[in-house]
Amino acid sequence: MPNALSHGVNDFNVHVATVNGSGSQTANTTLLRAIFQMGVPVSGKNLFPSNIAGLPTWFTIRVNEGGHLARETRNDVLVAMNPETSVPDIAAMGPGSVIVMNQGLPAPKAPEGATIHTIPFDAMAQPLVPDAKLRRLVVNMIYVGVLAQLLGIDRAEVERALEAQLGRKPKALAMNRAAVDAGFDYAAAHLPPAPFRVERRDKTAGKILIEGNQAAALGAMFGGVTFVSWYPITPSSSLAEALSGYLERYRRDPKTGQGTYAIVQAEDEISAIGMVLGASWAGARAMTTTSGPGLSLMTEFTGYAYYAEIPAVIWDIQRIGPSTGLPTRTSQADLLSVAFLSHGDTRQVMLFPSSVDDCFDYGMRAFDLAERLQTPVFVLSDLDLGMNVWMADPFPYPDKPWDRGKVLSAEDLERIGKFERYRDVDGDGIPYRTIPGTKHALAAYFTRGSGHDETARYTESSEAYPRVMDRLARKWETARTWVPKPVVDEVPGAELAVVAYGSSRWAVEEARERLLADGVKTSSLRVQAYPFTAEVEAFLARHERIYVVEQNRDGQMAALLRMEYPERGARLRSVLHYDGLPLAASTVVEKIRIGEREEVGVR
Amino acid sequence: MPNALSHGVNDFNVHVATVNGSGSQTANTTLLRAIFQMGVPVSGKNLFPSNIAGLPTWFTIRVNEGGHLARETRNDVLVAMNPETSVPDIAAMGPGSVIVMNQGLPAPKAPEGATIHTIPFDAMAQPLVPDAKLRRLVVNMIYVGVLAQLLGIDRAEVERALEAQLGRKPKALAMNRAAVDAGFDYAAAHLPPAPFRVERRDKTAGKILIEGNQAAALGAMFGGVTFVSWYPITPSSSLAEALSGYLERYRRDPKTGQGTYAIVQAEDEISAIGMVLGASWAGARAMTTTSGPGLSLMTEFTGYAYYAEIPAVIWDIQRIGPSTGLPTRTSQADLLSVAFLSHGDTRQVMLFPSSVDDCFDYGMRAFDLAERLQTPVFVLSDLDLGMNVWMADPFPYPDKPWDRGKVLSAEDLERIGKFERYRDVDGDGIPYRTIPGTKHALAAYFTRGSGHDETARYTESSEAYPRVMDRLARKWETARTWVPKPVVDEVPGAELAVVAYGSSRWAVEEARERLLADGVKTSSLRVQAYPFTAEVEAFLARHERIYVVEQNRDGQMAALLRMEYPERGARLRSVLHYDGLPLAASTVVEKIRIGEREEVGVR
Amino acid sequence: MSDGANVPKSNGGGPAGSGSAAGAPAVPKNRIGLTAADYKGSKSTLCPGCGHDAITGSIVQAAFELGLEPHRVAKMSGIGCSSKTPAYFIGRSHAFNAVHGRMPSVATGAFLANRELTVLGVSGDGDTASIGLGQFCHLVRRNVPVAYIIENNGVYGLTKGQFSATADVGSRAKSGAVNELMPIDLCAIAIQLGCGFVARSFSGDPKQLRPILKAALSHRGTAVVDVISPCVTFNAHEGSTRSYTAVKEHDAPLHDVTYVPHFENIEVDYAPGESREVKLHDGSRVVLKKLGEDYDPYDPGRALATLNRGREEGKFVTGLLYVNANEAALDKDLALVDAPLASLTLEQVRPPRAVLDEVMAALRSGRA
Amino acid sequence: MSDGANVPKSNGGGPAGSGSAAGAPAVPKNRIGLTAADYKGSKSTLCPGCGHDAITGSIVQAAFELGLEPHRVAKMSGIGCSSKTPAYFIGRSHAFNAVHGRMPSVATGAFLANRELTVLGVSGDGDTASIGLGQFCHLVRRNVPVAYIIENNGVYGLTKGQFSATADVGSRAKSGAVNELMPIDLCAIAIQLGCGFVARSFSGDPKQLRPILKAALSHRGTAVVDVISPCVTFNAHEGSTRSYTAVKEHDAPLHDVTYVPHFENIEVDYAPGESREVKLHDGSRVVLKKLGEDYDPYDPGRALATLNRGREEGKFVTGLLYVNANEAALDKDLALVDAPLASLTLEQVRPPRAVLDEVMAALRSGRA
Ligand SMILES: Cc1ncc(C[n+]2csc(CCOP(=O)(O)OP(=O)(O)O)c2C)c(N)n1
Ligand SMILES: Cc1ncc(C[n+]2csc(CCOP(=O)(O)OP(=O)(O)O)c2C)c(N)n1
Ligand code: SF4
Ligand code: SF4
Ligand SMILES: [Mg+2]
Ligand SMILES: [Mg+2]
Repeated sequence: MPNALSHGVNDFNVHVATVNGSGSQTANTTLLRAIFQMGVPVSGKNLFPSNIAGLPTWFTIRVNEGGHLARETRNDVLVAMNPETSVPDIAAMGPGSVIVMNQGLPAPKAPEGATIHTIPFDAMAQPLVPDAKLRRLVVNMIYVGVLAQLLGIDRAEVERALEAQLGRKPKALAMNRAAVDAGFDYAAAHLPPAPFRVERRDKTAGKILIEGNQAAALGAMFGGVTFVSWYPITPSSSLAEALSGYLERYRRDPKTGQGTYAIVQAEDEISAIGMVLGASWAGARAMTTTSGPGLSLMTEFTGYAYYAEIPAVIWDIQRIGPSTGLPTRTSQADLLSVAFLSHGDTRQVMLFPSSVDDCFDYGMRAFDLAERLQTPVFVLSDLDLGMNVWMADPFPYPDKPWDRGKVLSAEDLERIGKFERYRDVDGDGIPYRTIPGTKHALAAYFTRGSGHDETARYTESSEAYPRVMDRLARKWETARTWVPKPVVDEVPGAELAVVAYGSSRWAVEEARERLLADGVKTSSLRVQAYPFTAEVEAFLARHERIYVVEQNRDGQMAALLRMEYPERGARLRSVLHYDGLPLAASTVVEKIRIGEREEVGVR
Repeated sequence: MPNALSHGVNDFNVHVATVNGSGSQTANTTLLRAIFQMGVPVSGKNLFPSNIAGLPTWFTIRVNEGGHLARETRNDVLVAMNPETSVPDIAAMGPGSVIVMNQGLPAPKAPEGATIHTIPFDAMAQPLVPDAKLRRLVVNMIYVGVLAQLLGIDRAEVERALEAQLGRKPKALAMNRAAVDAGFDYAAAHLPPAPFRVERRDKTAGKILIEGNQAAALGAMFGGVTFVSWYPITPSSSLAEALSGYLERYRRDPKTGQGTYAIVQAEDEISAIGMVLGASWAGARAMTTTSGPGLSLMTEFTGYAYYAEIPAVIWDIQRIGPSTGLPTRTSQADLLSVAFLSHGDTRQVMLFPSSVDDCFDYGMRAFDLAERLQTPVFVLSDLDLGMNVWMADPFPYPDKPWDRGKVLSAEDLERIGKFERYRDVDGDGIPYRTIPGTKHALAAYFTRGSGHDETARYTESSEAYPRVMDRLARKWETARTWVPKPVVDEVPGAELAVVAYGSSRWAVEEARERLLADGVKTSSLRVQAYPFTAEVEAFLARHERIYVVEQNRDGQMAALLRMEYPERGARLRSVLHYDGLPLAASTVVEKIRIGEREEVGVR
Repeated sequence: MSDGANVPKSNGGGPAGSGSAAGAPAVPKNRIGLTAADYKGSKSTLCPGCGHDAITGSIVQAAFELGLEPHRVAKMSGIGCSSKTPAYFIGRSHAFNAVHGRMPSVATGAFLANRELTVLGVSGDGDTASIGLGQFCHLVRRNVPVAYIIENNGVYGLTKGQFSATADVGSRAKSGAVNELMPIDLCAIAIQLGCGFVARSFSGDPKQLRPILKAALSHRGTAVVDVISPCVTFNAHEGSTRSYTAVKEHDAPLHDVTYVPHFENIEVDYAPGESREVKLHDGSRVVLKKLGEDYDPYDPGRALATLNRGREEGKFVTGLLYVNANEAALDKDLALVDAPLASLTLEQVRPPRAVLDEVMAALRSGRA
Repeated sequence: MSDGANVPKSNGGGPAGSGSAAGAPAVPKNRIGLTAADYKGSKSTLCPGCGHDAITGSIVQAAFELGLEPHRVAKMSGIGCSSKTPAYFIGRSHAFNAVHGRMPSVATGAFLANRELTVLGVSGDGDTASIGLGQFCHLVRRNVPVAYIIENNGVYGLTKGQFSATADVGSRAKSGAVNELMPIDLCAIAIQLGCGFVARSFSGDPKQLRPILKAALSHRGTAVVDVISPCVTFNAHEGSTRSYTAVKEHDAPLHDVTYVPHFENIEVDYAPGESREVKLHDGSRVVLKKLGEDYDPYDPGRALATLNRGREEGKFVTGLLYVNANEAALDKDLALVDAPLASLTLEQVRPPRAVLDEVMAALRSGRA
């Protein structure tokens, strides 16, 4: 389905096909940033393999003045640098497209109506860099110059973007600058301008470009994290590594060399979550970050934490599962697993960030929630949100202090004269806790996953156990009122409603615009948390035909909604996408259209 | 609520309160077996602590001519031997009850209308056993004699039951026989017969008494298990240990000393399931058995098995969770966790045995299913079913050979000339596999959890992955037609329907009788497997008000039904029991009555 | 106070000394004014005669004599009969009974959150050598300051007597099964991993166990104390190598151990060449009096050889096997602030607005 | 065939020997008539120059020279760049790429299901020493016949260069971080756990690695081969202790290793006192030629001391560190039938009706 909105100026897609490990990252970032600096909204999707070097990789830059940042499947411009994929890559281009191809690559018959520019990148690089190894890296910078010239990207902005990245390595900078220039000059001399153009706007002024994992790391730092334990796994490692970098820089006293945090690379994810629980229990603000396989390994401990009521923040940067899966493919398929993580009657709190802003915000808020609720809080991001670069307004400095929940100090204990760890004093299901080291005779208690009564004493009583379970259910109801509410867009006269969450947000917003342009009005609900708040039910009650859009096979959010709201279950239809690539608006539009057609058939 | 059916003859409950580790097991078994030998149906519920010795423990013997074997909460006869619990134990007895109490125990005021017999057990034991340590054990045997005399249990049957247990230890037998006799004689001389009597019937002829775990072990042996790996955990250890005993006896050549099986006690549950997968992949019939915490640890591997399509049988003897939980309390709370075990779009097959017959049957059938479906099959038993003793007809010798599913031999490969591990040749979503060691050039393939295409080759293709996922969904639909169908009892004119599964069956059957006696007709559905078969949906469609009875807090079966059948979700009401003790009919009746009262209010 | 005597003595000079006035005998108090009873916990629910209860007694006494502040002690354990025991000692301390085999990670987190805590870990041989072996090794490798006590009975007590990975070759289970696999020697593994304090003792020898526990609690780093602790219910029958009598018989102590705390000025008089002295981080000392061969606890190769020879000879070599107080503990490696992380205020952990501005500027310009 | 030469020689006497007629040079075949190419797998997707690819090459050559039957080989691995390599060798064998760190359990199950399989395990240092340490130790303890190859680069290659638990103290990561923790020496741990075959080698020394691999594959029990294998992408910068040059420089071989298979009658001629010979289960032999000090591979204490001294001196001690072919392997311990369990028929594994009757009778009477 051709993209109706793609019209050439500030609205097109550039698809770059290279070899993994060939240094195309810098080239693509330079392009992206140069466009951004021209005031035009832009996003990048890195479609990379699970491999260190040698396999095919793609990077898609979407230029969209309208601010649509979701993936767009139709590519207008292709840069073909990888001999292994050039044939299918080129064949997939449509009429009107522009193809920049490295000379000597295998190529199919040119697609109808497409323009192919065959460029002697290697020959051009030869005089610039004598060293063959280095040359491979610099070749990519030449296509930056070529594209910039073709697409009308300002040479000064390209320079600036390059300098920002390589400014501290003058030699590399000079070499790369020469390559960019060679590209510019070649294109100016030999190629006609493309029908796709970047024109200056002012839609990015003051904005930032950031990956979700980086935003989450910043949020955690400003949220006052003091303990992190993690185990490397794609696509969550970059969160831990960004956090480590920020903490090293901003939370370590340059004079004493001492830090106000501990970060430990554990030996595996069982250990990572174990450390987090120990640290949190002992008073730290503690978190971990992982992805599917690691999440599975945390099952027993997080069930323990639910029952022993220990705060913990767990970021799950979802990737394709199950098991080792496809670590570089995005997914939203861990909801059901997390909701009931661990045997027994366990319910876990989930947050669904949909933007880098949310990542920053939840980076802080998840701690408050976990500590107030004394339970694990899972933040379900995904590879698309976490590892791709997104445009956003600068993050606001937190305007509230932290909230560490119901912790009793020695003074409190002295005043109250009584402490029962698991008593529901306030009727909200949430008891009070003390921290080891609290100097008071009443402070100590015994933490265990096994049966306990209100005073934290061991019991197998058939009365005490259901009391504990009922209080935990009460706490769950409290959580329902504390978690972020959904974002509702109620459109008068809308026949359809769309429910989405997480990174699907962007494709859905764009799809709704397209549907509206076709005369189909839709209301929408963006779920931000589980348990669902009252607003979710109210929305479902108001709408008859509801499409739940998600990036998994099993319709996991729809399943949770059906479980929770049996009266509304029959109103839900699933729009599912699970090929591992980020969701595009066209997929949403298409599947809703199919659904509507079937609907008509049914009626 | 008094039990309307309890009328004294062959219908009453004996509750024995002793100290854990004091050897009361033999005493209680003797009583139970003596009654059984008199032709009267009987069941025993062991309510024991998580402790090796010293803590209070109870054993309830239900005598029920009508064949109701579920737990009965109202006790008619109490044997109070534990000074730590005698006060509450006695206080809980109702009018008309008979209490046998050890002299010197603390006791409350006698409950109204109850008869208390204070018996000098210790003094009686003194002349029988000079050794003080041994005496503690023998004291319990005296109450056997006392009770037998009080309740009209035949002395010869008690003798026979005792001899069956201790026949191979003549000294112990003689001592215990003397104790029983002392009890008999004392009661005959000093106590009036109780209003509760055992009278000979012929309702147990040919029947057996067996624990569910033992039955499962037998099933596994006759199912041809060749590999077992497990890690000790209550209440599943007795399954592995029974299996080990049977295999040692019946599957090891007494001449060569060689066995046709391997059983390995692993270092933890991750390793246990890992070994099972390795063995199954290499051609063994492989199983493990565990409970909640172990199940949680198997999360990652079982997700892997779903995706790599490796058969495995996993018995989950459910106990109270989460985490370390209450290992000696029963539960049905692992359904949601197992259904979605492991991150990503994973769906696991579950069987729900409701009787020792099912345990035997599924002990075999689970292998066939797992191997035919090439996926893990979880058998969800529980502590009540697995570790309590149940009456049953003798198990029938299997009348069918095993079915090892789609395995290609070297000859098959030669004939077909082609092998693609993950190709859906038959349209049922189930591919063919080969076993390592198969001597054919086409046999080898590469097993991985990561992305693969039909030929088992690594791929990250966004087309191959959804193909795999869709085929797995197709396999799920096939599973739906292969798993055991539900047992339906459709009662003409019934206004209500009751859904149950697993060990809840017995309390539900009894509750339905009681309701019927009150004029309330009910239809019923016993779910035997997940995924649900077509019969489940049909049943839900036929009924307007459906009570789902289960032993958990969160209504887990109801949740699965709502997810699967959104159109019927609103018809389901939950009857929940989660105090860790086996479900009783009175609880079911009471909660359905409350539900019905509310229903009337609503209407 | 020294460990020569069995009766605890107070720090001296306090109101209630061992030499208090005649008449009502005053209850002895330690240097922070607590009595031994203050270090008790709730009543044990283990089998009468269980070795673990004897260890509990030694822990109570050691903690009392050291004058540990209960609120600064964190009791960590896994799952098993052994792991239940923290309920039975130092009732005024916080405790964390974790999941099976994963106590080391929890202890690591707890210590890093509050480096002022004295972390006392209690585990079993199943909990540590079977399911927990990986976490145990990594705790040792990180040198997390934890006094890690293994109550080693060669079986899984709580699940009724299956073999653990420390069961001796040829040992017979109550069920009749014979163990064919070589036992894992946790002390040897710890030494090989560079652990700075490794000892083995016997629950039935409080005179040796108590000073070792005190020394372990004074060592700033992982201190592994493997205590052979008979399971009277499941590993005390014929064929058991770990019954009380079997252990008593094969116990081969390397030396007599005396602990001298930093807060007492006691001379332990042994003839030169008769003893060795080991200095601990807090200034306390351990005096090892020769028994038979001279044993150098600073030599890891010697320690390994001694253990392996002991195993071959069917002996339980007990004593302070290896010590090395020179390795930095994990909190030093991580360069933590002095104050416990748990005590930091929001101001200390939320960077100022300027930092956010700086980061935002970089993200705007793309400059790292 | 002996390993003196680099070029593989055929079993001799076959149709295509190394001494085949002049003209078109025949491709050498091994004793089962396969060529080296038959032992290859698909094209590697690792970084050019990765040490793991060199090990793959040695595995191919070793399997070829041993004349392994591909259908009897099971290739097991965990997760990591190293664990991907089974795709790159012996393409005609079944392979199982398990979850991270848990290959040992899968290998154990696979072997017990079919004791006729030659189980070849490939893992990384992260996969084995970090997440997998517990399973690794228990595999060794059970003496499961697996040739367990660790492709050890001190980092997590696949996740982009974080330290693993075998990283050397003071080693600098590409990110700049410095490792403070002591490396886990998997060979030393294996020896301490009683492993009957422990060797260390270097991916860059195929002359040493190949005979060691062949010997490991001939040992009936767990054979641990720790191969230092440089990660050219994440551990070959300044500050790396595991770059090709760094390892080359610090490689300290104990001896020259020659493997003599049971199916060849080759005399290796060394002057007496110059070499030692090790006999393996299948009748093949390893000849160790002295280099410098005489080294006794039967002495575990010596092996541990040598390894620990090497570490202190910053050396990689390579060679056959320890061997002991006397321990029974797991299948013997379990007394399995001779035929693979996987091959048993229903008749062999379903007891007859009489057995069920007997059991039912006992359950009826309550008689055990
Ligand atoms: C994950 C998990 N698996 C199994 C169990 C069951 N379990 C409880 S204690 C125990 C073994 C304890 O042995 P050990 O550590 O030696 O302690 P002991 O009872 O001998 O003191 C096991 C297997 C559990 N609680 N959790
Ligand atoms: C449970 C789990 N955690 C984390 C990962 C991510 N992961 C993949 S490979 C790897 C480390 C591999 O390191 P190593 O074994 O040394 O192999 P190398 O790549 O260095 O050869 C990690 C952490 C995973 N796949 N599964
Ligand atoms: S079972 Fe053994 S370890 Fe457990 S309490 Fe009893 S004696 Fe102690
Ligand atoms: S990242 Fe390192 S280990 Fe992985 S393939 Fe590249 S060089 Fe080899
Ligand atoms: Mg033990
Ligand atoms: Mg590595």
